[in-house]
Amino acid sequence: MSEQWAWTVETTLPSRRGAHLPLMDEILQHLGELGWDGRDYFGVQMALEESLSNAIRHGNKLDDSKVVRVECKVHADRFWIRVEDEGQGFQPAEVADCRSAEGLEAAGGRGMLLIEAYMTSVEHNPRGNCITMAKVRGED
Amino acid sequence: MSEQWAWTVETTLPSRRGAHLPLMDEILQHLGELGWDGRDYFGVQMALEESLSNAIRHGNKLDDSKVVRVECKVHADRFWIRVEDEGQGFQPAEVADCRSAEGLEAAGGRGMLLIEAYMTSVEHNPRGNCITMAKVRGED
Amino acid sequence: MNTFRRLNVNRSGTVTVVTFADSKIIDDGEIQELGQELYALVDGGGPQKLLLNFSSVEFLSSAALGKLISFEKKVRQSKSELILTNIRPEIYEVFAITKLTKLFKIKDDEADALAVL
Amino acid sequence: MNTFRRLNVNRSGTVTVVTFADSKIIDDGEIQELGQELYALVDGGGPQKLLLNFSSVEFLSSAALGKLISFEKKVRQSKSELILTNIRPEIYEVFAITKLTKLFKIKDDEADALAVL
Ligand SMILES: Nc1ncnc2c1ncn2[C@@H]1O[C@H](COP(=O)(O)OP(=O)(O)O)[C@@H](O)[C@H]1O
Ligand SMILES: Nc1ncnc2c1ncn2[C@@H]1O[C@H](COP(=O)(O)OP(=O)(O)O)[C@@H](O)[C@H]1O
Repeated sequence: MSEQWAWTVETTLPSRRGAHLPLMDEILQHLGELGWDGRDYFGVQMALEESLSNAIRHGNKLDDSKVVRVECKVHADRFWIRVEDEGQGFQPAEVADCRSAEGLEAAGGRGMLLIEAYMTSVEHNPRGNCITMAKVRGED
Repeated sequence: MSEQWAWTVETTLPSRRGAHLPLMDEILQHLGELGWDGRDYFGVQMALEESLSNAIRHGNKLDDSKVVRVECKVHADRFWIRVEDEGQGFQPAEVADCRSAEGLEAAGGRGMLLIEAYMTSVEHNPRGNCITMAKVRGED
Repeated sequence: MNTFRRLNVNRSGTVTVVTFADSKIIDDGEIQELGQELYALVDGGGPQKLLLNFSSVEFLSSAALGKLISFEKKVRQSKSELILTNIRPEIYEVFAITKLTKLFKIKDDEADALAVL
Repeated sequence: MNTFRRLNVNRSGTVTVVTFADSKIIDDGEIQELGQELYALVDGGGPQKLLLNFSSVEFLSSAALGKLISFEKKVRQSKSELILTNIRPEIYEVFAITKLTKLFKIKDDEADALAVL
């Protein structure tokens, strides 16, 4: 058992709207107890919401026979999470930039941008169905 | 990430009275959601309380510089936990039997007995500072 | 009678009927308090008839059992009588596993207990 | 005006002042409802002056941003005016990262907004 983390969790979520909210609350509760607050806490909240809801909606397409696998580790100054869905994956580089003049009014496309803004590191596997994110407290 | 478990957690607890109660609630909440109830749920509740409070009180002797390390995995029909303290350990075989005529009025000594009664398997490491317990739902 | 936080205490004829305020008896501080309040029931006064109704108790730790055992000793010392009632099956099994069914007098419900107290 | 569940709606002179009922705008069902309630503010009626006060909002997801963007389009179609106010620093950064500070007119507080509406 690693001493590097204060609390780690592994679980699967059903592919239903909102199925990620209890886990999100659980993770945020632990971060709060470890002293995370302000922009750091907010940024993790955003990354959790966007990555988990993407996996449920875009990845597993709300298909009840598919699950989202989550592994998450928290510490007073570090956060790490891996979210894997059973979808076809996607190529992040090919997503249109919603900050462009045309993109500005598009209803979607902001989740990945927000994740990149708040996380210290963001990686996808080659298939694109698994995102791994980490944040060092106080860093983007 | 293993698919065998619905939810797993790893964490450390400070060696303070009652420090294990939030983790206990968290684990029991997940078991409840997975359908555990009645004697099975009660038995896990007992094993959690007795093993965690033993690690805090007897193992780490409420020493604030020591932590209790916990790894726990839950599933609809299986429960597994490892609790490790930083104390000297003990030899379970040498604990007096509280069920004997003399032991009946002793204020302590019932925790291990209850753990054995409710868990399907119970193991200690040779030093005796680490207990590993498992329960199959519906089995002792 | 003092105001208690862990116990509810009532009279039924000559018998003191006690129920528990908590459904889970597990917190160390609460168990200490519970012990003090139980002891206060027999301290000082003469022999008493005591009925402990467990109907509200869903869980209790071995530390709580320890307090009940110490209380039982005090009850005997004060020449009082004690009967436990309304114990749920899960809790009864805890008494059975630890052989405390031998130490305590246990009845199904208050009526059964009052009939012999 | 209908009774709203996700919004609180008040009048200040000719301006409709809207606050949010939820501190976290994240639940899908609530976001749908929020959208419908916002749309109802401009549907049917003529040009309006609208002020969205974000003081109670501590978190909002990108799905909620999507709804606000669709609402802004409806506002323009109905030739209404919209100003957002009292946005917390964390939420303002979300608007900045996504460049929505370019799409929405934003003022510090209601007084500043009312002065130009
Ligand atoms: N887990 C995923 N599986 C498949 N496609 C995804 C996944 N996550 C994101 N995407 C794709 O990337 C696009 C951009 O995602 P995002 O920036 O979160 O915005 P939005 O969810 O609002 O569309 C999505 O529209 C989708 O096509
Ligand atoms: N983690 C531990 N480290 C050291 N000693 C322990 C530990 N767990 C149990 N023991 C020893 O075993 C004894 C019996 O424990 P238990 O059956 O739980 O009853 P109690 O805690 O009421 O004494 C304890 O009194 C203690 O001496």
